[in-house]
Amino acid sequence: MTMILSVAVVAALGLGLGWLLGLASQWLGATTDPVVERLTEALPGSQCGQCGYPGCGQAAIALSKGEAPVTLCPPGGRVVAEKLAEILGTTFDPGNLPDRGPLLARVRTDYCIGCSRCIKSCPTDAILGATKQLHVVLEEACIGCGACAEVCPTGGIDLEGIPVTLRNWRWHKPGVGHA
Amino acid sequence: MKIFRFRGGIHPEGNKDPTACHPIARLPLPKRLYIPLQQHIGEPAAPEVKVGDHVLKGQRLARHQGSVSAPVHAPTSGTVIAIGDHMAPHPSGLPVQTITLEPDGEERWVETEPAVDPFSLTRAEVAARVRDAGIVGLGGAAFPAAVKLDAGNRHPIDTLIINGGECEPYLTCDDRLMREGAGYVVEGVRLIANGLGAKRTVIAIEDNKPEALEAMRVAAAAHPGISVLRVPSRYPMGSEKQLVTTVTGREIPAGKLSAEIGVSVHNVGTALAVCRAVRFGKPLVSRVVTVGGGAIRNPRNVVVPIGTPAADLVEFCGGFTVTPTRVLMGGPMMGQVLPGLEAPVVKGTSGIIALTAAEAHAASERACLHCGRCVDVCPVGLVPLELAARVRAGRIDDAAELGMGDCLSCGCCAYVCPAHLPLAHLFNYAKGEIAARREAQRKAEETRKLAEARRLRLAAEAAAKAARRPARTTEKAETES
Amino acid sequence: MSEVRRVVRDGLWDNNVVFAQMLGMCPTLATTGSATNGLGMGLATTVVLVCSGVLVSLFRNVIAREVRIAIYVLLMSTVVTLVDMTMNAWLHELHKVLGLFIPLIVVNCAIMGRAESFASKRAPGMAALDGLMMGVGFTLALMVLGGVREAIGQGTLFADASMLLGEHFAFLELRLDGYRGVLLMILPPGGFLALGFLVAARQRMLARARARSEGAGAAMTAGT
Amino acid sequence: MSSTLAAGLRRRPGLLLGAFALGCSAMLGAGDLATREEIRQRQADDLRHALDQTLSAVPHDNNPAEDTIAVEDAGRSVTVYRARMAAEVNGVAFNWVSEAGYGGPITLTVGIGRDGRIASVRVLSHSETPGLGDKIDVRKSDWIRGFDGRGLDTGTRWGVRKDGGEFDQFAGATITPRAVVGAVHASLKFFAAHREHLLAAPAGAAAAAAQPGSPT
Amino acid sequence: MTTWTPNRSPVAAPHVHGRANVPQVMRTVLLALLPATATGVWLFGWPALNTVLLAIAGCVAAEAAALAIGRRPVGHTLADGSAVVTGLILALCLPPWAPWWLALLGGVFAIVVGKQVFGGLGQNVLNPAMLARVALLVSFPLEMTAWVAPQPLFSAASPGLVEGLAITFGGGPLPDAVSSATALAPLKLGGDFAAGEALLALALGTVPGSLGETSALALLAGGALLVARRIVPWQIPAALLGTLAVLAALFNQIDPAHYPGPLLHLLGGSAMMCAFFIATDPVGAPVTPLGRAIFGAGIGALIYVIRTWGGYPEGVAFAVLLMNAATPLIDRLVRPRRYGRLRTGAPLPLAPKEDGR
Amino acid sequence: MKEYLLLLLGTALVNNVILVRFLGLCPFLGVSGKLETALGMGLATTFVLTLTSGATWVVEHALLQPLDMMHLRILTYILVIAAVVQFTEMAIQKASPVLHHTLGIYLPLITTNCAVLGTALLNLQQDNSLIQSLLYGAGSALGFTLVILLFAGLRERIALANVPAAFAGTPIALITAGLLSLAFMGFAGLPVR
Repeated sequence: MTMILSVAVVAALGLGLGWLLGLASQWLGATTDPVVERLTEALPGSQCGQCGYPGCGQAAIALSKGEAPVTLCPPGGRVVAEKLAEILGTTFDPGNLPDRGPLLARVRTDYCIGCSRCIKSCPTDAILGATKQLHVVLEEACIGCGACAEVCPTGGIDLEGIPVTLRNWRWHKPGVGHA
Repeated sequence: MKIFRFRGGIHPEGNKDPTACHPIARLPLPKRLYIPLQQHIGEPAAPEVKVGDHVLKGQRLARHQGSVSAPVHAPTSGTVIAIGDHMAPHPSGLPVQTITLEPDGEERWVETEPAVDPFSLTRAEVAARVRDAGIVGLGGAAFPAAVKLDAGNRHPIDTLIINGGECEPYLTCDDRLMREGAGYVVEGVRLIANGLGAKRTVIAIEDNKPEALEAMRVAAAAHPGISVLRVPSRYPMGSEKQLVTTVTGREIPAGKLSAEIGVSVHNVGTALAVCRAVRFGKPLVSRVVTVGGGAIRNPRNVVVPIGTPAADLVEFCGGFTVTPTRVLMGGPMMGQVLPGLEAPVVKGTSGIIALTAAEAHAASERACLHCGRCVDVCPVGLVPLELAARVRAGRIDDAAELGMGDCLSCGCCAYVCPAHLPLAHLFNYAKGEIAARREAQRKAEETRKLAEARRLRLAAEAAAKAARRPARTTEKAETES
Repeated sequence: MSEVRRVVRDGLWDNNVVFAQMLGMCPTLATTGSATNGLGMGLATTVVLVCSGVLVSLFRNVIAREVRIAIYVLLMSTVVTLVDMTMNAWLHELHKVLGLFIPLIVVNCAIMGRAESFASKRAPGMAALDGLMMGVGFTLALMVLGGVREAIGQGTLFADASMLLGEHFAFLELRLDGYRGVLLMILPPGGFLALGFLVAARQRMLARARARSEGAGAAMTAGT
Repeated sequence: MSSTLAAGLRRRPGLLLGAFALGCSAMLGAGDLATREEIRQRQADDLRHALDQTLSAVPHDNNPAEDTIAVEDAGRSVTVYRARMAAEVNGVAFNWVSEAGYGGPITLTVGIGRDGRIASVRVLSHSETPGLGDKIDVRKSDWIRGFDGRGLDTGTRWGVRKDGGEFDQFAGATITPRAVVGAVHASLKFFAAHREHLLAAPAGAAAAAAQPGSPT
Repeated sequence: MTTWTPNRSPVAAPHVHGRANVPQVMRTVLLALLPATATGVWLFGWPALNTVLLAIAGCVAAEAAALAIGRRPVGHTLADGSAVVTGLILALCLPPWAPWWLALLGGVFAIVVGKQVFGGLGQNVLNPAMLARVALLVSFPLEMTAWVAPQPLFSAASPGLVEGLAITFGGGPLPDAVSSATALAPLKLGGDFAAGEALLALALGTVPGSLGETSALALLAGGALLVARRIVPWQIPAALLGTLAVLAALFNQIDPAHYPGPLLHLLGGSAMMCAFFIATDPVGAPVTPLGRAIFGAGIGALIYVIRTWGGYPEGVAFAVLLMNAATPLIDRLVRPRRYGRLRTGAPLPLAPKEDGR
Repeated sequence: MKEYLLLLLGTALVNNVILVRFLGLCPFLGVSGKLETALGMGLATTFVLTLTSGATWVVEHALLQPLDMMHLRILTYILVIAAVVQFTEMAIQKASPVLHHTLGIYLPLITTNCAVLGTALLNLQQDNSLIQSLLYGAGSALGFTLVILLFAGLRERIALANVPAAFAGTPIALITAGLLSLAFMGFAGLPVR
């Protein structure tokens, strides 16, 4: 008798709770994830594709699912990685992320054949020039993503650090050598 | 008059006596002058002379460009022998665009336009004269003075405060200036007050300068609108925010200008320069510099043409008695190390201080004890030890959240730290990093816009192509039929 | 490395429940006042790990995603209750000592973790092996921790083995005469401290091993 | 389980859960059936063992585990086991829960003779610190035997030394012995309050109406 | 002319520094502890000196060993003197005739578990000396509560140098004759609280108790030095002693038979030592004046609770550790208002009222 | 009234779930890296723990004991706890998605937080009444929240410390917890029951 009773009780409990949970999952529905929004916000938004995802939005989704490391964005560097880690509530290991600082693309005039491939590849339209003519990089718009350097058939685009002047000189971190 | 107390602050050893007791000396004309085109906050000046040009004393060498900028004038008559890079008086030792002048020794002035009655000038005229004279804040910040006068037109100013605090140890240039040129200073103060339309003027002088106080009281006695206020000597009394609070009891809200609460602050040296500029039409081509510190043989105050290399000053004062550990431009609390003695004196140089090791009380760094002395002395109300720990750990954003941006870089925390942590240095680094991040953020937003524009453009092109294609096929079909 | 070897290595060292995953901390600390208690708890947990792993694995194709956690919990609480009853019946003294912590095996995160990440994807045999290895790793960890605490704390090892596990286990008992013992180690703080130092020792070993292999790697690249 | 049934269950999580609940409860029921008797036996052993220890000094010819009465005291029911020689009750034993010791309440089995003196006390369950508080356990120390023969009328100062009593606290632990001494003292008072009722000769088998309760 | 070669690595201001430095702070603390140490050694004889030396030796040796293992600069770090301070404070909290291993073990525990695993000076949060004290109390309750009655040095009953060594290194329990209850014992037993004469003994320290904690006056003298030199902030001792006194007075008013008055609480046990030397260890204390006051008051209240109702005879060590643990929270909740901002961190409104904020 | 207050204090401080009873260590070690998260976890646990203490009491006394089905105890307790947690989770997700994301995998883990089941079983062991059970649950949860907050504060500070490599991460967290537990021993022996 107790046997039957106990089976009945547990079955009833299981049924009832299962039904409630099913109901709850419907009631919850799929809402847009605010975390993805914040992640997208934190990413550079240049859609340069260096992370291996088609764009920053996809990268944000992958990040929120934990499929991508917070260090996925090379142009964003350490700062973006830190921000992503903060949004996701994780820590990140800066070990494999050398912070190279912002870079600028520079066209080597003697190599440029005016093919204009770099112009098409640039995610921010930072390269000016017309076919068969020398191209120049707009420093203000260049994000240093290196997309142009990859497509340049003559290897005529270099990525260079921004030169230090009085106006952008910064104090080095004490005890870490000086810049 | 009531004096209000500001939070924190320290009482560093003054070390002012060795220089305060000598009258201001005049430096003989150096062999070469190096006049940087950027001696102020804002855009650099644009050169107006060529190599080989002969210029007169007071002649404009470079004009200001942009709204926040100041022109540069020839400190003496002579020949421009170079326009190019020269070591900047800046800790980085980086070069800056500099005009090199070889004096002809004649000191021939360019023609000046003295004002007949300077007090009849309009506010705009006063501001224009100040701007044309290339006057910047001589307390050390080197903010173009005309811009501050202009701010008076946008915000009603009720109180003008003249900063005679000179709270930095060693520095006595303002002290000597007030003692020896009180009349001119007071006239400059009146001109500034006039230019701002200020209702009342307070000249605040720390109580460790009784002679200067007395001299200024005598000079200002005839002018009822001006009061000379004795304020306690406590560093950083000379900081604008702290001085405003001490005098008015009000705080400048974060991110606002003092003008927005009706207060304007100018240095006594600036007042003197304004007097010379407005009354005599003479631009700012020289200043008083304190040459001091334990390593200087004959410390004293010297009137120096702008552009004089520090080496000339040191030599004039008898050279070093011992090898200094650091040679500074400005006071020991907020001044900068000189990268070399070839760096020139600029408008904002209040002193050349050569410190010996013994004076600095340098000791090796130890672990933070969490003693909280830095919290007690911080005039801003920050918690420096927490900031430092975060900056050390590379958590710049956390530091920013804790108020890193409010830091004055006054150095009180580092001064009292028993562990000798390089707190101020850490904060300089953090502020640079925050600025860099802000810059990166700005750029990222820019990038986003550009990328979006490009996407729209590509979409439009694709749409246009798509629109053209069916048209072409129908055309083709028609011709075929 | 074959999968079997990896599972064994994972359970015992690389991915040890206590030292690497830091799961099941509650019984780990609460029942390691002595090595015997640790051993008993570890064995009980091992049984649960194996059984629940097999069960989850058996039903892995039936269990729907939405209710999988609920079902795992059902299965585990069944297994745990059975273990509880069995111990109460036949290992009565040990059951009295471990008391509350037998039912609490059901909320040992390690078991849920293995069910979710391993058993639900593998065949029953593999799940059983994984459960066994995780369990043995857990047991060893508990024994080491219990042993350290007991030895420092009261100068004995497996002191009550014969009483709790049965007379044949009397051979385990060790006693250090004349040693007063540092009581702290048996008390709650001692559990945290001992585990902290053990994990630190493991981290140091791993770092050394890594440094060695890196050194070897560097030497190799330098050689070529 | 056929695949169609499985697929059907997958689509209805509620049913699936119900099915599992069914299976699990069946297993548990089976397990319960298999172990229930054994566990009861163990608990009876525990009880007998405890009573043997606490009433060994009391001459009796009955089985105290089966001769129980329930006594109401301060709102709770205490099951009292009685040791009888013929019709006369020579002593009683009952479980008594102490105030909090170091690690929670301590359950004692207290045996009291007809004369109102402690026959013997044993600790039934405790969670005191091993090596420190667990010296109340007779297997670790003889301390607990110190109560034997004491009663409310023996001039005993009930309390640990530190509190001015005459019972040793063991090295460093005061709380545990204090709790035990307090509990023994309280149990004696309980005995004194219900003395008549407890020692009354049972009218035949009527007194054994209460089930042999499970010790808690 | 003497020449100068500029340092190419830019150094930030300030370029001068106050005279304070860590070794000097530690030296001052040691100086301030001197009266209490001397009184303790005087009252309890040579074994007390042994205890002091052993605890310090344990701390210094452990510090040196830990630094060496961690490949950190040994000499430079030892020179900060913090290990000596920890050792001395620990020693002053121990029973004066403690066996050698107790003091040594305590010193090692304090430095290794309490300090070095966190990274050394300033990195830990919980007071190392108090951790060791509690660990010893919990582990060796017998030895840690073996008090002796004071027998001033060179008096008849005081053990000689050799005898003292035997007491410290000999092992074995103390003879019953010398063991005694501490001044705080009445707290647990109730009744018979110290009267005027006994209070004087508490102030002078001529009562059984921890090595350096018996003489309230000696501690007060050292504490006054630290407060005057601003080595310790006055808020902590003031709040601590104040809270303790207020609570004691309150309960004493309610039931004088059960609860002794404030003087016994202030003068007896470790309260005075704690107020000036333990709670004020900056490493585990909050950094703002208000935070320090909260911290001190919390310790005072906890001392009272644990002393009056708890299982341990003295609550000071636990109280300090518990409030140490709360320090990060206090520091987080109590921050100074920043210049030009409201407490919330938002900028002040532009037209502030003259009457203040 | 005084009795209830002492019960609350006793469970929160003297017999603290984490430091003395060793229950709920997974979230204690897992979610104590940041103060904000620890607070969230503490509040969620408080809510769940109080509710489940009541719910399991009802199940025990209304269902299991009358029907003599003690062998179903663990199972039914776990089911009840799981249901309460599920609803708490949904409530938090609706109320504060960001909190939900930061608490991440730990919210479902409240189900397997041994503090919850442990408290329910302790209630049973101590034969508590319904009100006592609720107070016991609330007290345990308060103790849990207090300790996890203190611990999070300590860990935030230790995160900035120069901890030796071997001790970095879990070991120092465990050691800190041990020292905190040592400090909490000061409450031992307070007469709270």
